[in-house]
Amino acid sequence: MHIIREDGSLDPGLDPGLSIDRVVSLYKAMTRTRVIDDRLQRLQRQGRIAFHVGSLGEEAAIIGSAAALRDQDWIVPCYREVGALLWRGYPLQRYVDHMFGNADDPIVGRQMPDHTFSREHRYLSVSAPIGTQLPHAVGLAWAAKKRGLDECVGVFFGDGATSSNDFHAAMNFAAVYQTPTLFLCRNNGYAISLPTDRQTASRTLAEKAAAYRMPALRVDGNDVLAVWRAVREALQRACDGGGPTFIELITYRLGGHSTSDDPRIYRSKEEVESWRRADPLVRLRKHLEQRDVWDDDLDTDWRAACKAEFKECVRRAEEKPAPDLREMFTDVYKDQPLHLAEQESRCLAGPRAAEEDHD
Amino acid sequence: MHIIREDGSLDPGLDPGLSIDRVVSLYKAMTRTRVIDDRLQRLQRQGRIAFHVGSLGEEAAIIGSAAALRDQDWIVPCYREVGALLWRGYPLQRYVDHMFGNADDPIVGRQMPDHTFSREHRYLSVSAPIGTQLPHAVGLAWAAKKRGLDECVGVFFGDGATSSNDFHAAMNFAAVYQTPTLFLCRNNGYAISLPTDRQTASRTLAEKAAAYRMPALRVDGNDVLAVWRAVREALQRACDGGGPTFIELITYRLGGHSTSDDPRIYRSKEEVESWRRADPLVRLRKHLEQRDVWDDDLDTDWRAACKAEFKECVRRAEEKPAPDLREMFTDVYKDQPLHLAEQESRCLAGPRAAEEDHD
Amino acid sequence: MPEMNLVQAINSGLRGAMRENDDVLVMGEDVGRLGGVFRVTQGLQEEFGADRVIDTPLSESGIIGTAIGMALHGMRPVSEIQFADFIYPGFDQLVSEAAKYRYRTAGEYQVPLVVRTPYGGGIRGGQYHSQSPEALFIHTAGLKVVCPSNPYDAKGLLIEAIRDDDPVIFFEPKRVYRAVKMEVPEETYGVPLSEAKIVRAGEQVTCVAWGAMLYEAFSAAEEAAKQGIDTEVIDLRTLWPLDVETIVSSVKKTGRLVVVHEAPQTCGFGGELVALVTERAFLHLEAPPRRVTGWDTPFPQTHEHEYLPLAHRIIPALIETARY
Amino acid sequence: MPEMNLVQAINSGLRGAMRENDDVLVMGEDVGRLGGVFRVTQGLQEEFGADRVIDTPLSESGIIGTAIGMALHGMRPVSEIQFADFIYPGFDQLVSEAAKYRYRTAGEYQVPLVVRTPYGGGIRGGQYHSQSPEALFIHTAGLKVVCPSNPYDAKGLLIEAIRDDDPVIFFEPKRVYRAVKMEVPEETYGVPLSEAKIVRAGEQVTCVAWGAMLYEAFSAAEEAAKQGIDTEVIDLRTLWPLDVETIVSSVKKTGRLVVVHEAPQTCGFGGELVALVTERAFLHLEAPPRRVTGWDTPFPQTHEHEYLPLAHRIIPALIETARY
Ligand SMILES: Cc1ncc(C[n+]2csc(CCOP(=O)(O)OP(=O)(O)O)c2C)c(N)n1
Ligand SMILES: Cc1ncc(C[n+]2csc(CCOP(=O)(O)OP(=O)(O)O)c2C)c(N)n1
Ligand SMILES: [Mg+2]
Ligand SMILES: [Mg+2]
Repeated sequence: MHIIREDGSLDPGLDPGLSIDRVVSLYKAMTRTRVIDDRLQRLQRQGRIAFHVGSLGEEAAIIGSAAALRDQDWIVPCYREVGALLWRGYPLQRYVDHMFGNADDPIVGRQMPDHTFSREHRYLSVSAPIGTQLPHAVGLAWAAKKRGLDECVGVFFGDGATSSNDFHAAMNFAAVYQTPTLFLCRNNGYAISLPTDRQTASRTLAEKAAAYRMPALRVDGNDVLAVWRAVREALQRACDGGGPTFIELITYRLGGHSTSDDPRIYRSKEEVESWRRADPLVRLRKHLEQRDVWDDDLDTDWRAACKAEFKECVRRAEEKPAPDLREMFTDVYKDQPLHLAEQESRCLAGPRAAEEDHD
Repeated sequence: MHIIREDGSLDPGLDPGLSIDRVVSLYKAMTRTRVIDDRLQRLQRQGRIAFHVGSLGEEAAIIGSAAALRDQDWIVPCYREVGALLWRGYPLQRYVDHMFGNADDPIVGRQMPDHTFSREHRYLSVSAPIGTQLPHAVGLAWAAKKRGLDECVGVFFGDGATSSNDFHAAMNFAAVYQTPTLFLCRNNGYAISLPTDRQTASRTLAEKAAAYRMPALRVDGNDVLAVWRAVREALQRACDGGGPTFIELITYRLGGHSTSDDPRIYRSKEEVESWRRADPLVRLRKHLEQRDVWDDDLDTDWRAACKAEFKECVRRAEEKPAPDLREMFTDVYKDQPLHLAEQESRCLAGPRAAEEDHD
Repeated sequence: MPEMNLVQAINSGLRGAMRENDDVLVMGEDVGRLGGVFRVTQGLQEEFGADRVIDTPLSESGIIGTAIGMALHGMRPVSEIQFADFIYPGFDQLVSEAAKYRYRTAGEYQVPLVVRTPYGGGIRGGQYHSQSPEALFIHTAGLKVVCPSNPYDAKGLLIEAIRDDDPVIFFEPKRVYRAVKMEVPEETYGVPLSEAKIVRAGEQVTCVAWGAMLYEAFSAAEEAAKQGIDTEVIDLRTLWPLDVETIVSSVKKTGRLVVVHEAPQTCGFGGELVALVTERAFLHLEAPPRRVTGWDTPFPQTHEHEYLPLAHRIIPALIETARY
Repeated sequence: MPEMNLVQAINSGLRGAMRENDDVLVMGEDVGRLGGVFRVTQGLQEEFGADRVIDTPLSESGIIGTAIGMALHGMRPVSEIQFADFIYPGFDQLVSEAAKYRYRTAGEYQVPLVVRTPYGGGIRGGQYHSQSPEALFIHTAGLKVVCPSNPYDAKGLLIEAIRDDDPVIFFEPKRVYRAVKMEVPEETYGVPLSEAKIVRAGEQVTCVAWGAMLYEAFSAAEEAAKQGIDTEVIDLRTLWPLDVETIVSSVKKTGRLVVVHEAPQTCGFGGELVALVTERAFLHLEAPPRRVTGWDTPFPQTHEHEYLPLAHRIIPALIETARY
């Protein structure tokens, strides 16, 4: 499904009819995510943060999905979806503090960068093992259904995750119990170095839903309106008791897998170039320009504002101290048991490591 | 797919044209399996063996599949397929010794009854965890392919196993690497107490193959010729480099899940009765009688012979001693490491348990 | 007060917890219609309906993984794994997710999940129906591990585990299921986690056990008493977080320790207990701590009574340790 | 002889084993085209083709489970798990199948499988890129567990593991991957499994370590020497089956033991080592054995250098133990 055509005009038969303000806000959020991505990549190269996993090229799939969900719906992230969290109003400063693992990092330095969460924003927690979040999304939706609440759950994952154990379990349980879960599969072409067509023999990922008798949609994941429409349609069905939907968002990871990756080893410049031409930001901007609500000046100003905001956050983040060492010993259990209290005092009383910095 | 009609005649368009001797031998193997099953059930009730998991009603699915495979092909069992092993000529005495866990038990009392294996018969090993054998079947076939050998692999599993992690992994790998693996899914209606239609939302199990772009067949698993034909067709494709096939064998578990189960709690008499009328033995016998190669006398004699053979095996098995205690400490590794040698001597030197019998 | 065996007491505990709190539900393979392969959940589906006593597909990662999702929403699922031997397909969810969720969200989210599972030997179950994998979970920071030995404790500990805000693995000694009966209150009550119980006071040697082996430890102690050895027997009840104080004070008194468990010896919980006691009561130790455990092999079938650390193997350990 | 770091030495070991035996193959996520996320398998696909250096789908149960099938056929697969933290989806295959196949077929079938996986902290990987789960596999009868500390041993042990007819879990200290260089022969050679190595002779205290922590133990020993404490440092190399003799004789000499590991303390391999030594050398012990380990929390990120049992924590343990 495409809605925004090559030339920036909309397919009138499919246009979901979002207000122009809303469409502009989508563009702004996508651009902001991209600016932040770019800045974080630089910070990592400069050795100021340890790691970053970005969403370059996948902004429409992520922000479009988030925008189609309602406030009461839950987002269960994979690890590239901080854009969705920011869309929900998560403070940028908090995110940047997290990226630096400082004392104001909500996770107090316990995780790698880009492992966000926020109960306030109904956003579960990023973890690294692939696929494990999928059954959680089913359980969350199942709980909402059992409790009679009007809440649905959108869960993000990649093409690679479709091979995981937990994908199979989650799809099966969601279909058997008809939970209001939207399976938002970012098919970005690769699982690190493995192209999707070697991840599975199936021609599309959407085909996989048939095994569970779950409805599936395939949409151009670089077309934010198509994404919005597909997710909204699935959401409507889920709210109406129609159960889960699998949505394949066809997109492309324009950058490396993460700052640790060098994608030149496993894919060609030409391939990347051809996808660069399908950049979701360029596409949407063309549309906005056609509708005369956006232009170069606005764009330059907006990007500059995003950069300035980000820079200020970084400045503050870098001034903050590291998390208290004590934080290493809390939250293992709700109440700290004796053995951890003992270990905490032993650690605090003992000698300190020579260096806290790494190479 | 059905081949043997209600009245015992064959659908001429589908008849695989097996020689009548071959068809009689199928019937005899199926009947023998059933007699053994029945006897083992009694022995368990009498407390003479600890446990039995039978194949009542599933004999056509099991023997038909085994018969369609060639000698060089591997069988990877679930746990109800001892009929397939016996079909390959596994000595009955050895099986009965195993059921008694005596000194001649090939597994020397290390496993529950019905956990058979035989390298000589290219039959892997039964283990209890559901689904774990499926990736083995893929790896085995993959190895044969890599080594340029003309060997295929048939792997048995139940409807319940389609929900397991390893099913997903095995189907995916088999399809991606086009291994010569036949997925022989005995859909016997239940996973212990859970009916197949609550195991998954999909209408058929064969549908699941589409997720992996694997060809699938659905066949009447109580029609031994239909089973034979489907498996042979898939085998042919696998040998020709056409990769794996999923075969749903639609059958019914006429007995309990195992001797530990009471199926009356979760299913109706009527349901069982209706399936009893589709008994694969009755169906095949009708056909044989129609072709004038079988009659009541032959049947009585054959069953009596099977019983007598079995009884004699039991007599011998019960005379044999328990396995040597030393066997508990070997085969953990190829060579016994120091710690196990020490534990063995400690065990042998120490006091004996008061009772070896259980209640 | 009614008499109950372990199965009935756990059933009563589940029933009570479900009556008390609508957020409690039970899920697993065959737990509903059939009432569980050991009949522990018998009658629950009749009382609470198929929505709260849920027959699931055959997928331990689904049973545990979706239960984690429900727990994140605030419900209190009790997942049953049919045999502890079959917990491994759900292991990733327990170790990577349930155990770490609170830590990795600095307490914003929690996983009040209970995973009940029958463990251990004694029913001639061979390799795959006899295992005691408690050490794997004790090694995993963030999980609590409980293992009752008797009906009263089982009910109270289960209720407490369900009320607890952390994930708890609840091991049920299947060998004891129908073997022991005692008075158990009809109403709900808690037995606090992390409190061991001295079930036999003694002066000369401390014997630590749990679950099914508690009975073997106890009868070995009685037997040793006939030979003049006075054993203190401790039922751990909760394996982790541990009531280390009760054990250490006992060993400070007796100077001697014997630990009993069914799991293979190597890297089992016995090694940890020996290490803890040696670290904390070194100068009190008058004999080397001893472990009487399953051998370092897969669990066998025919000879399971020679595999299990039954009284016949505990008695000499107690005597030798006491006379060291 | 060329100088190699750990990555190069393992690469050279794989290359040699593959040249020697057509049945050896390598499989895992990103091992082929990319040459592995740590580049350990770099260049192998070029030399041996995509059929022997196999990029797999994202499924650890598939990577391990299908490799078991190949091994049952007689091949010698080397499966890579990208990080030890991600081995859990394949845990069931290792524990229920690879470990038990020989036992449950009385030796008719065997599983000559090697599972290589980078483990441990030191790269700021936080909870999911830093774990050291060796204890889980040591507890599982039927598995061998190897953990080299240096390039020479790594190559020789890997070749030996591939030649071995039992399943071996091969833990690679990722913190050491590029940190240490030494002379390593080009040709293939074996370093026997289950032989520990005394890397520093000493008289007053025995310090046992492996993998990345060996260096910390060693530098702590050097530091302690400046304060007059003479430490014997043992590199286990193979964790299980254990060379218990080397450890016990050392402790019989020194009377003192300090064990170092990255994994959380509770039910870690350290507890087992303390228990073994206490059981076997009780009367020689002049101080309580000590464990210097990761804390009983998930692995943190910012403070990983306070989590790891680095030299600064080992030194006082050596000194206090020696002076006890
Ligand atoms: C269970 C597990 N195995 C391996 C990894 C290492 N790993 C991290 S990301 C990744 C690829 C994921 O690909 P995909 O699901 O397509 O998501 P994408 O990164 O493309 O968004 C792999 C193999 C992991 N995190 N978890
Ligand atoms: C991983 C795992 N979970 C649970 C069990 C307990 N169990 C044994 S058989 C069985 C049902 C299997 O059903 P199916 O696959 O349909 O095979 P069938 O018995 O019907 O032939 C269950 C749940 C098990 N053996 N392994
Ligand atoms: Mg991807
Ligand atoms: Mg079935």
